[in-house]
Formats: sequence, structure tokens, C-alpha cells
Amino acid sequence: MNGFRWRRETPLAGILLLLVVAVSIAQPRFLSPENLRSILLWLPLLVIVALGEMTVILTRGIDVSVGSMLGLSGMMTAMLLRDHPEIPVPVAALFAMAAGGGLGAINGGLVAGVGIPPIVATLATLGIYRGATFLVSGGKQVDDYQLPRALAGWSSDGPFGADIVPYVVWIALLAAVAMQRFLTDSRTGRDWYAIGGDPDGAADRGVAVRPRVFLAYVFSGVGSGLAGLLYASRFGTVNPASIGNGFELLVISATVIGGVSIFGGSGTVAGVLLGSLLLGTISVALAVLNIAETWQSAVYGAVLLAALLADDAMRRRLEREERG
Amino acid sequence: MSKPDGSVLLRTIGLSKAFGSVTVLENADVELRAGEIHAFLGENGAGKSTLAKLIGGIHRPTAGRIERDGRPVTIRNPREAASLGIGLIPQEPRTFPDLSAAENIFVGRLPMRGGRVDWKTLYGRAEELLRTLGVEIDPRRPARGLSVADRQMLELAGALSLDARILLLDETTASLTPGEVGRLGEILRRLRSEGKALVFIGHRMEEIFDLCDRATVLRDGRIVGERRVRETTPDELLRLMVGRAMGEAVTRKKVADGPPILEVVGWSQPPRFRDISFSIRKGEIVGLAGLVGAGRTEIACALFGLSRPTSGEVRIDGRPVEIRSPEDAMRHGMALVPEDRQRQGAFLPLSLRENVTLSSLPRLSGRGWLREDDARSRTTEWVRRLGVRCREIEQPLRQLSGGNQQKIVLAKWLETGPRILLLDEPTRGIDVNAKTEVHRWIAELADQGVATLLISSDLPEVLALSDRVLVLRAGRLVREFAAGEATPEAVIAAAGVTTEATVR
Amino acid sequence: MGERWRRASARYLPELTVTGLLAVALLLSGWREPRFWDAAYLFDRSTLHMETGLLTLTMTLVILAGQIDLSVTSILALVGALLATLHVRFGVPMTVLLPFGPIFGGLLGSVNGYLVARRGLPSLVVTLATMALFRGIAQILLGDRSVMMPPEMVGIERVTLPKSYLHAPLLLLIVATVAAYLLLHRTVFGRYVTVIGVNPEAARYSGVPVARTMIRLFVLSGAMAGLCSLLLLSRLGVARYDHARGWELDVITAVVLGGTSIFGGRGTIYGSIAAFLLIAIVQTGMGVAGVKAEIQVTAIGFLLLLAIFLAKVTERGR
Amino acid sequence: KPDEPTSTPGASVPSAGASPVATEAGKKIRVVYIPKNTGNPYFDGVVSGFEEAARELPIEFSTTAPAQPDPTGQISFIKDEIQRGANVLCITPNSPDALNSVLDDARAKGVKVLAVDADFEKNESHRDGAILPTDFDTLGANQIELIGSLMNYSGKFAILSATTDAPNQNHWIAGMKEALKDPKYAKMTLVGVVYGDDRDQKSVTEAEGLLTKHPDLRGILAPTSVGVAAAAKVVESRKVADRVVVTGLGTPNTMRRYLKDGIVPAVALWSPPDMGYIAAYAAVGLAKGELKAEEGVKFQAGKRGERAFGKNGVVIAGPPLVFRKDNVDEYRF
Ligand SMILES: Nc1ncnc2c1ncn2[C@@H]1O[C@H](COP(=O)(O)OP(=O)(O)OP(=O)(O)O)[C@@H](O)[C@H]1O
Ligand SMILES: Nc1ncnc2c1ncn2[C@@H]1O[C@H](COP(=O)(O)OP(=O)(O)OP(=O)(O)O)[C@@H](O)[C@H]1O
Ligand SMILES: [Mg+2]
Ligand SMILES: [Mg+2]
Repeated sequence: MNGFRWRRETPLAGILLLLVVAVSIAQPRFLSPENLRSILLWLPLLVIVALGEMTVILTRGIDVSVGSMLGLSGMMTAMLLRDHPEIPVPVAALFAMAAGGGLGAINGGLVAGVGIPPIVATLATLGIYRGATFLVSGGKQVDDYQLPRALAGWSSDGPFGADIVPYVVWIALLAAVAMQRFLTDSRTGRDWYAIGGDPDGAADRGVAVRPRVFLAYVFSGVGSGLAGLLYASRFGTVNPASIGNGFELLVISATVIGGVSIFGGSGTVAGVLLGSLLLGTISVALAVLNIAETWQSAVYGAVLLAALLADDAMRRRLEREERG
Repeated sequence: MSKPDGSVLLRTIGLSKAFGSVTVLENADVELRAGEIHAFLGENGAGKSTLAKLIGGIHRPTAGRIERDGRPVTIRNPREAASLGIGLIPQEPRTFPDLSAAENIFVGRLPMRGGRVDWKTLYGRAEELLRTLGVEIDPRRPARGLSVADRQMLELAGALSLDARILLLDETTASLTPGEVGRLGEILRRLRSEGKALVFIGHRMEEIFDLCDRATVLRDGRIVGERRVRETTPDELLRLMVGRAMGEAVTRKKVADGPPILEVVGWSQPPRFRDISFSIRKGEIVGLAGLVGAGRTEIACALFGLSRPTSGEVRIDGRPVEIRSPEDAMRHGMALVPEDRQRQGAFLPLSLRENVTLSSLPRLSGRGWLREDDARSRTTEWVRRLGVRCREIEQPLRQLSGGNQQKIVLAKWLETGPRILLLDEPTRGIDVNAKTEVHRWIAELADQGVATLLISSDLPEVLALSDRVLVLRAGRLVREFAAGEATPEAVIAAAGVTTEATVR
Repeated sequence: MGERWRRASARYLPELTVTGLLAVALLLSGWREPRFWDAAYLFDRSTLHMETGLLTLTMTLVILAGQIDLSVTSILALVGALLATLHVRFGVPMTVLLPFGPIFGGLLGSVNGYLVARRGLPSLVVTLATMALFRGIAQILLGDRSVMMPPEMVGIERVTLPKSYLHAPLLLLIVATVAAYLLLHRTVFGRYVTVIGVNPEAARYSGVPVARTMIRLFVLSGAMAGLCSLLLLSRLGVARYDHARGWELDVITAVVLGGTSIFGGRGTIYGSIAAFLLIAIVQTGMGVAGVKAEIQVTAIGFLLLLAIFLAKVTERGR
Repeated sequence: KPDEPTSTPGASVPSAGASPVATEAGKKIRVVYIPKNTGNPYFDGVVSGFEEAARELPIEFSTTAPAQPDPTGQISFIKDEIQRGANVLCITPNSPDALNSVLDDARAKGVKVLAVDADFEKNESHRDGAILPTDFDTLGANQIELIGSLMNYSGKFAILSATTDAPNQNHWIAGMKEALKDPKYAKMTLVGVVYGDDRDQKSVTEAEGLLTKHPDLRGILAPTSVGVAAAAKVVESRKVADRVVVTGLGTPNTMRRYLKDGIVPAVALWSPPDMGYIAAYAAVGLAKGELKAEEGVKFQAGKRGERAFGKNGVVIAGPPLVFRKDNVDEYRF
């Protein structure tokens, strides 16, 4: 169906390709399997949270509490695994998603139920969930040795011994595909676009706006929760101050660069993937090129800006050609 | 399918609505009958939309009740209204830009199969509905970029798809061209013959007498009379609406023969318009007729610096000028009353004062400081002159009825004291009385030397006011009529309407 | 209650709520913690909040216009880095450099303004990028070094009006608040900012110089950040690339708590400044009561919810 | 060669007998410790040392810190603690110079200021004394010797540090570079210094980048606990632990599994509790006016024995410990 939808992502894909080519010329090992693997490993956390964030932004909302939700549910899951090592990791993953979903439901309740503006509600829970992370953990971190080995395995081993693409990457990919289907083919997905386009109008036309908006926040929470577990898997140490701290900015960057409109109603999974991939590529490229540390932030900002401008220019050109 | 038997499908009893302490509808009793088109008439702000919204479940009454097929019902939201077979097409169409046209029609009720959207059925049904309405919109295209008229058609298609027994159309014809109004008329007649009860809200008497069987007249939130259309006259209805005698219809007498103020030469902006050349003299009113999508709005926007043509020239007072932005245009004394009030004209949360004075702030300020006393007195003046129905000038514009909002937008531009006035559907949604008033203003401004470009889908309006009529067809000027020559039939033929449907 | 009053109070509900909470916070802090009511301490501690307060004012305008400027704190750091570099490497006296604080800030802001207004890019993304870029340039300039300010420039927060605790930064904040109030509510520029926030398309159709206003807005925002940079340099006595990192969230919190709509079009300077004071008072109260940092963060979260909740409840009660 | 552990926290060294502090006017001395940020396990160790000493002395001890290690974030906590009546402020500064004026204020009000764990470098005049965990001037050399011994004194290695502006890190890295001039290390090449900002994601990405850039890398030296854990993680995930040595500074808790699994042969660290314990004794001495933070002044630090103020009023808490597979379980911090 949506030929026109894919158009939006073409420039971004082009920019990404350009970037990869440029970096590989400067550092041929950028394309080595190990390095591609490290890019892949960089992505799952971001992609999974960004997919949830996207659903919220689609409904004309925003969820700035994702980092804190990731932190709190990651911390709770890590503590659960520490205290009950017998629990299988997939069950812990379900627990993480449920915990995140619960936190998301609180956001959803505040926004869709009480009617608090999204930025205010999630700015508030950003602080509250972060504080709660300290409270439940007593300010103590969960260390690597306290977590089951299978958990770390998710980030280092792949299915059928193909360790080059670890499980976490497959999980993210699966989540993306499922979300793509959900957005294009489910009633809820279509309703999210409608709500973002015109919230009052959607209500008038019989869309159950409140339940749908509520669900978007739950999705965002579930994604953050799952990412909390993946964080524990990837980094081993779960520290109440640092887990997920400031992650929201990265997530919102990836989403918005991927073409999800902050005014709601428009955006695609492909865009979010590309946006995440762009950020991941820049970050990894900065590490493998010999760029002095003090220059990295500036280069990151400059590349981001250049990508934005190029994307904008290319999109305009495409639109012009489309018109005539 | 039920017979057009005249049985009462819906009855309101003592229906009232108040916003805060202001009662806008009081004690309304109406009966909607199967096989009847029922008109709600009244001046701007009389309460027509409010009554329709109460029935359609968008507002909830403060008092009174509604009976559907004789049984009392409460309608809490549009969904419940739909389940009672009630569909409402509101005055302002609701659009979801990133959804396809088909999805816009079926929003909230997408056909599903096995838990997934059934795209085939969706597009099939949408195509069919759009075909019945005779509009050419690709059901797969996103709704972004569709004109108000097209979006209105999507609303109508949506209501039709409901199979509602009761359909309420709130000023749906306001943004349609004559040809489309004719086609809509056909559809409504057919629906009537299928035994549906229809409510038609509109300000054009011709349409009422052409289409409707019964008319309920509202004034200041009360029902002041109900008539069978066959047994009444426009004059009687108008008297009921305004409660006094009507002013004379405006006719133009002076013929402008001054030098051209505005000249457009060889203007193109493919694919919207090509090779446009025309001029407007001082004190002249030039009408621009054409079908929806013919490119009239685009020409007005380009003149006002909102878009740039790819070739051609504009001259003002004989000198070529470069208009890059609305500010440039205003510097040359231009004003544009835009087509889409909600998106381009109105600042709904802001007060009437802030709306009316916005475009004249440079004049109503000193060294960048606002002069609010002047602003207040100017606003009060315009509210009085245009007969805006409001509580106070500090009220948010949102609280005004559609027509009164339009008057405020008009006032914003008249306040700038333009030399060249571009009017795009200036009287859309304005009631007869106020319309006469607006016409008088337009004529008077022309007499004072203002050059006016009048774009309107209200053909009688164009014909009554214009000194010359230009007809645009698919982006090209195809004919020019002098004041005397222009007849509705000729104009419509030139515009390219091929169906037999015409307006009277 | 008169009809007028009722309508005004309905309109300014967020502002009224914040004012009420402010009173409660003051009373509660003083009642729970006797060491709170100590003018010397209160005024001294208030010096820590002045930069956030000033940035809250301009951020209110930016958000009111439906935009956001996440880069202000990076501009603050970069301006400091620029001035320090000019001072240390090129020996330019600091007193000469003072006016360049706001000027450099304004120039950096104009980059945002250009990208948003002329290129039509969303300000959220633009300022996310310039946030990294500006901070990065500051890091290139200063690296890991701290650059000491000359002694005559240090300690503006210790300059007070005679026989009072009213220190210079606070005086500046008061003046800036009045100026921002007048700018927003009494000038053509302020009106333009508001209407752009309400409906940018209609603003363009109404002949409002949208692009120009927007650029000026970002320049103003940057210039304020430059001014704050001077304050911070003087207060801390050193320039560093990581100054004020993360403060943008505090600033936005204050603006939003004060009732400004993040979608633009609605908000007042009074609401923002009252919300800023509320947060500062609550933080001070908790600090002197020895409340842990993580609880403080949580408390501000609850405060946000409480404010909006109260506004909602009062609204429904009508 | 770095020493094997000489002291186990809370036990071995015989104490010269802690005399409980007699308090003036019945009021206990109030000591506040402000670490870089809350929730940091390293500082939890320091705090436990303070608490142990507080029970012995007894003094009124409390700790508070900003949620994030922001250079200026500690200022408000210092102001508030002065208002709350602290007698001694022990601070691990996030920035060596952003606190100068507030520290001056504190000392003007008679509050003693002790730097703990990291000094106010080049701004020593704004504090009374400093308690450093170990001799920073020799730590760099110790670390080089550690990684050298683990990679047979030959091959390429890189340093994964925290932030570019962390004074301790830079001090040590300078020491490392100096030590490398020793002919003993002639066959070792330092290929670069990268910075993980003490953030998980960035540290991992940098460690991955090192392995990509230098396929023949033999070692990663990370003198920071987040960095060393990240490097271990990466080496484990890429399955190159057999040829890439990871070592540096890390707490036993974060490194326990890597040590036991043989991913990391050894890491070093001093004892944070010892440092806190000694700081508490020094704080009390200063507050009561019994001690002056001047070179050569000695004092009895409870059970940990005698310590002395060195140059610049710095007290060294003790030598670094080295944790390996076989001794790591003796430590719980
Ligand atoms: N062929 C077309 N297909 C789809 N959309 C079109 C087509 N032609 C015009 N439009 C859209 O229809 C809208 C109306 O076009 P335009 O404003 O130029 O015509 P108009 O004659 O002013 O119509 P109106 O009567 O609505 O004012 C525009 O937004 C344009 O994008
Ligand atoms: N949300 C609201 N709050 C306050 N007053 C309102 C609100 N909505 C409508 N009104 C008032 O109710 C009255 C009736 O409005 P309504 O929209 O029903 O008028 P109408 O007859 O449809 O007029 P028009 O022909 O201009 O569309 C108007 O005076 C209007 O100002
Ligand atoms: Mg109406
Ligand atoms: Mg038009």
C-alpha cells in the first residue's frame, strides 16, 4: 500500500550509506565483522525504546520518562535475578516488560485518564521513577557476579552458535517487525495515526481515544522495561544512578531524526530504525576513527546537523519532483 | 429499507445548552421525520450548530431530552450517536493527514479481517462511496494536501458509510462549488427517498428551497418557527430569522474606469496554474470563478507572497514589484482573507481584540509597544459594524460561532485599510443578513477605490458584486465576462461542469 | 465572586495554583525546619539559582512560540569557553570581553534561529544537535582545563545593595523579569511570539514576520545564555566546558510547571517565575532539612503532578 | 611490584586504642561526607569506613550528595550542610576548582574542609587537608607494572580512562607515561588513550573501537571501575580474553565474576573503607584543634594505626591492593 510512506525514509538511508562509505575509507576495518557486530550490539536498547517512544509521539504525546522507566524496571529485574537466580531469563524478560508496562500504565493513566499534558506527566515521572530506583535498590548497585550467566549470554551469543548476531539483536529486529505490522495493519495502530492527526476529530469519529493513548504509553513502558533487562544483559552492572540516565534525549533524537513528527500522526518503523542506525553508526565511527576525545562531541553534533540538513534538502527535492 | 413514511425518527424535547453561564440554546423542540430534509435556519450564532451537535453527541445538553423512535435516549458521544443511526458532518471537516483518504472515511470503524485491517474491502468500499459522491479522490492517497471541499466530501462519505438513518449536514455546501452543490443535492434527494431523515444547515435560500421539505428557524438560541418549505417564502423565513425587515440586496452601479492598480502578466506555477494574465483597476471588483481545484486559491496565495510563481510578473501602479512574503504584499497595500478559516485565519484561543488587531499592529503600536486602548476601541468598532455576536471583545474567539469567527477574520483585514483586497470565499458560513452587510462593505470599499479580487463558490455573490468575471479552468484563464454578460449558465459552462447538475 | 474574576481565574488557573503552592511551600519549609528562615542563608543560597531563573524567562518565550531551545546550557558553556580563550590565549582583558558574553550568545542563538526559521527544521532536533555541537566546541577550546577568572571579575553574587541582602544577580533577575513581562505582554514582538505559538500558518497568512520573529527569539535566548555565562563565570571563578550541563531540564520544568503549554500559544512570565521560585524554595527547604538528592528529584516530580492536579480539580469544581 | 594486600578492612592493623572524643558542651562533632554522587558503590565503601570510625569516636556522621556527578552540583549541598551546622565537611570534589568560593565561605564560618579521595588540585589553599587513598605519584607506575607483568612486558596496549577532565585520571596517566620510559617496558607500546566518560554505553563503545582499530592489541588498562568492567565485558563478548589482557582499577564486587572466569587476571584498588575511616579520625582531630594539617604532623587513626600529613597537607591512606581469582572473595566492597 504505502509507496508514499517509504519515500520519506529514502534520503535518510542515502545519508547513512554515505556516512558508512566515508568512514570505511578512513578506517577500512569499520566494515570488519567484529565492528559491524559492535554496531549491531549498540542498537537494541535504543531501537526497542524508540519504537515505544514512537507510538507515544504518534498520538501527539511525548514520553521523557523512558530512561527512568528503563532504570527502574531494569533495577527491579536485576534484583529479582540476583535474589532468585533460579528464575529463567525469559521469565525475567516477561517480568521486566510487565514492570515497564506498569510504569507506562501510570503515565498513560496520568495522560489519558487524568488529562495531564504528556510532557508534564512524564517529566514528573522521570524524577519519580528515578527516585524510586534508588529506593527499591537502597542505593546499591547489582553487580555482574550476582546475575545469572545466561543473561549476559543474550548479548554475546547468537542462535545456532552464530554469535556474530547475538540474541538481543534478534529481539530488537523482531520487535521492529512486529511493530511495523502492528502500526500498519491493526486498528489500534491506525487509530494512533488518526489521534495524532486530529485528537478531537478522532474522538468525534468514534475512535476510543483515551484507551488508545493509554495503550501507547503502556507500549512505551513495555519497550523501556525490556530494554532494562537488555541493559543488564549488555553491561552487567546495574547502578541506580546510571542505568538509563539521560537516555530519553538519545531516544527522542533517534525518533525525530527518523522522521517521526513531534506534532503527531506521522512516522514509520523504518524511519526509527534508520534514525537509530544513524546515531549508532556515528557513535561507533567516532570510536574507531582516531578522533581526539575532546573533538568527539563537536563532531557528533556537526554530523547530526549535516545529516538533518541533507535529509531536509533531499526530501524537498523529492517532493518537488513528485509534484511535477 | 424503510419507506419514506414521514414517521418521526428523532424528537428533541426542551433541549437546552449553556456554556458556563451563557445559554446558547433554549428549549428546542424539533422532530426529524423519515423521508424529509429538514433545514435549520438562523443567523450566525443562532444555535444551529449547537442543536446539531447535541443530536450528534458532540455536546451534551444542560436540560431537555432526546427521543429516538419514541424511546428516550442519552447520547454521550458521537460513537453512541452512530450506534443510534445518527451521523453528523460538522461545519469544520476533521482530517487525519497521514491516513489515506479511505481510512479518513472509515476512521474508527476500519473493516477488519482476522485481527488485521482488511485493506481490500476498505479501498473497495471507499472507492464505491467516492464514486457515488462523484468526487475524484484516490482512496489510497494521504489526506494531507486535500482542499476543504475534498475533506468535506470525505466526511460526507464517512457519514454515508455509517448507513445512518439520520444525517446532519452542517454547512456542508459552504465550501462547495455550484456543480458540487448540485451533485450533493442529487445525493440528498436519493437518501430522502430511501427514508432517511436529513438535517440541512445552510445560509443560501436557493438551496433551502431547492432541497428542503421543512424548515426550523432559530433566533438567539430559541426556535421561532417551523414551516413547510412548500408553504412559505424566503421573505417569511428571513423575517423570522432576523426579526425585522431585511436590507436591500447590494447592486453595483459605478463602473470603474481608473488605471489598473494590479496587473498580473504571464504568471505560471505549474502544475497549479499557467500563463495567467489579468488586471484590476482602482475601484473594480473582479470575480474569479471556477471549480474546486481549479487553482483560484493558489493564485490568490501567490499574489500575497505565500508562494512564488515560476515565471511571470506582477505590477502595482504600473511598476513591477517583487512580492516574497505576506509582509511585502501588505506593504503594497494588499490583504488576503483566506479560504480556510480554521487553519489560516483564526487564532481560536486568543481574544477578539488580539485577532482583529493582529495584522494592523504596526499601526496600533508606538515604537514596538502595544497601544491596547486603541486596539480595544478598534475592535469594538468592528464588532459593532459587522454585527458580531459575542459577549465581550476579550472573549476567546473559540467561543464564537463559525460565521462570527469569519467576521472577525474579515475585520482583521479590513482594519489594515487595504488598497488591494483578495477575498477567498469571504462569506463562507456567514448568514444572509451579515452577508448583505459584508457585500455592502465590499461594494463600498470598491467605491472608495479598493481593487478587489473576489473568489467565491457562491455564484450569485460573484455575479452580483463583480464588474468583471474571470473563469479559471484547470489552472488556465479560459474566459472573461463583462458585468452584463455573465449569467450563471455561461459561467458554469466555461468552468467546465459537464454534468446536467447546475444551480439555479 | 464577580463574573470577571471568575473568568480571569479560570484563564489563569495554572498561575494561581503555582502561587498557592508557593505560599504553602514557604510556610511548610519554615514550620518544619527552623533553620530555613534565615535571610542571610536564603539570599546566599538563592545565588545558585539565578542562571536557571534567567533562562526560565527566555525559555518561556521560546516555548510559547511553540519551539524549544535545548542548546541554551551549551551556549552558556561555549560563551564561557570563548571568553576564557580570548582572555588567556590572546590576553584580552576580561572587562573588555564582558559585552561579548551576550553578543556571542546571540550569535550562537542565531544559528538555531536560522536553521529553524529559514530552513524550517524542527527546533527540537536542531537544538539537540547544536546542544552537542556547542558543548563540543567548548570542549575543543578548553579541553580538560579549567580557566581561572581574574579576581576582579569573581564574586558578583557578593555585591549587594547597601544594608541589604539583595545581591546583584537577584537584582538582575528582578529587572529581567520585569523586562520579559513587558516584552511578552506589552510589545508587538511579544504578541507575534504568542500568535506564532497559537497557529503558525495563520500567523504567516496574517502578515506576521514569522521567520524574523523566530530568529530574534533564538537570538534572545542565546544572548540570555551568554549573559548567564558571565554570571556563572563570576560566581564560580572558572570557565569549564561542562558548565551547566543538564540544567536545561530544570529550566523546562519550571516553564512547564508555570502553566506554559509545550505546544505553544499559552503561558505567562508570571507563571514561569512563580514556578521557578517554587522549585527553588522547595529545593532549599529540602536541602536544609537534609533530604537526600534522589528524594529531592522525586519530590519535584510529585510537585509537578500536584500542581497540575490541583489545577484540574479546581477546574472541575467550577 | 604492587604489594599484596597488607590490610583487610576492619581487622588486621593493631590500633593504638581509640579514645572516644570528649565533646564540648555535650554536643557531638558533626562530620558530613559529600561524595561525587549518590548510588556509587565505590563511595559506599568510603562511607562504611566513616561509619565504622563514627561508632568508635563517637561523632555525628552523615552523608549526602547530588544525584549526578555534576561539577557544580555539590555547591548547594555544601551550603545546606553549613546551615545545618556541620563542623567538618569531607568532600570528594567533582571539580577541583568550581567550589573555591563556597569552600572559602565554609572556612570563614569555622568549618573545616577535607578533600577525600581526590584533591582540589592547584586549589589546595581552599581546603584544610586531604586524605588520598594511595600515593597518586606512584600509582601510575604500579599500574604499568601490573599490566606489564600480565602481558609479558611486550605488545601494544591502550588506556581506557574516564573523562578527559578527571584530575586523578590525568595525574595517573601522566605517571604511567613517565613509567613507560623505563627500559624494562621498552617492548610495550601505548597505542592510545580513549575516554569512556564513566558511562556504560560510551565505555563499551570505546573498548570495542580499540579492538577494531588495533587487531593486534594485547592489553587494555582501565584505571576506572566503569571502564575496566566495560573492557572486560567487551573482551568476553568478543571472545578474545585469551589474547587481550584487561586490567586496571576496579572494585572486587564489579570484577568478581570476570576474575573468577579468568577473563581478567587481576585488578588493583586500595581500600575505600580504610580511607573513610582515616578521614573520619583526621576530621575529628582538625575540628577539635588537636591537629594541624601540616607536613610531618602525625596522628593516630584508630585501629588503622598511625598516619602522617605529608606535603600540602595530604594524608596517604595506604598502598593499593591487588585482587585475583584466589583472593577476591575476601573483599566485599
Ligand atoms: N488535481 C488535483 N488532485 C488533487 N488535489 C488537487 C488537485 N488540484 C488541486 N488540488 C488541491 O486542491 C486544493 C484546492 O486547489 P486550489 O486552492 O488551487 O483551487 P481553488 O479553485 O481555489 O479551489 P477552492 O474552490 O477550494 O478554493 C489545493 O490544496 C490543491 O492542492
Ligand atoms: N464552546 C463554546 N463556549 C462558549 N460559547 C459557545 C461555544 N460554542 C458556541 N458558543 C456560542 O453559542 C452560540 C451558538 O453557536 P452555534 O455554533 O450553534 O451557531 P450557528 O447557528 O451554528 O452559527 P453559524 O451560522 O455562524 O455557524 C454562539 O453565540 C457561540 O458564540
Ligand atoms: Mg454553525
Ligand atoms: Mg480555493
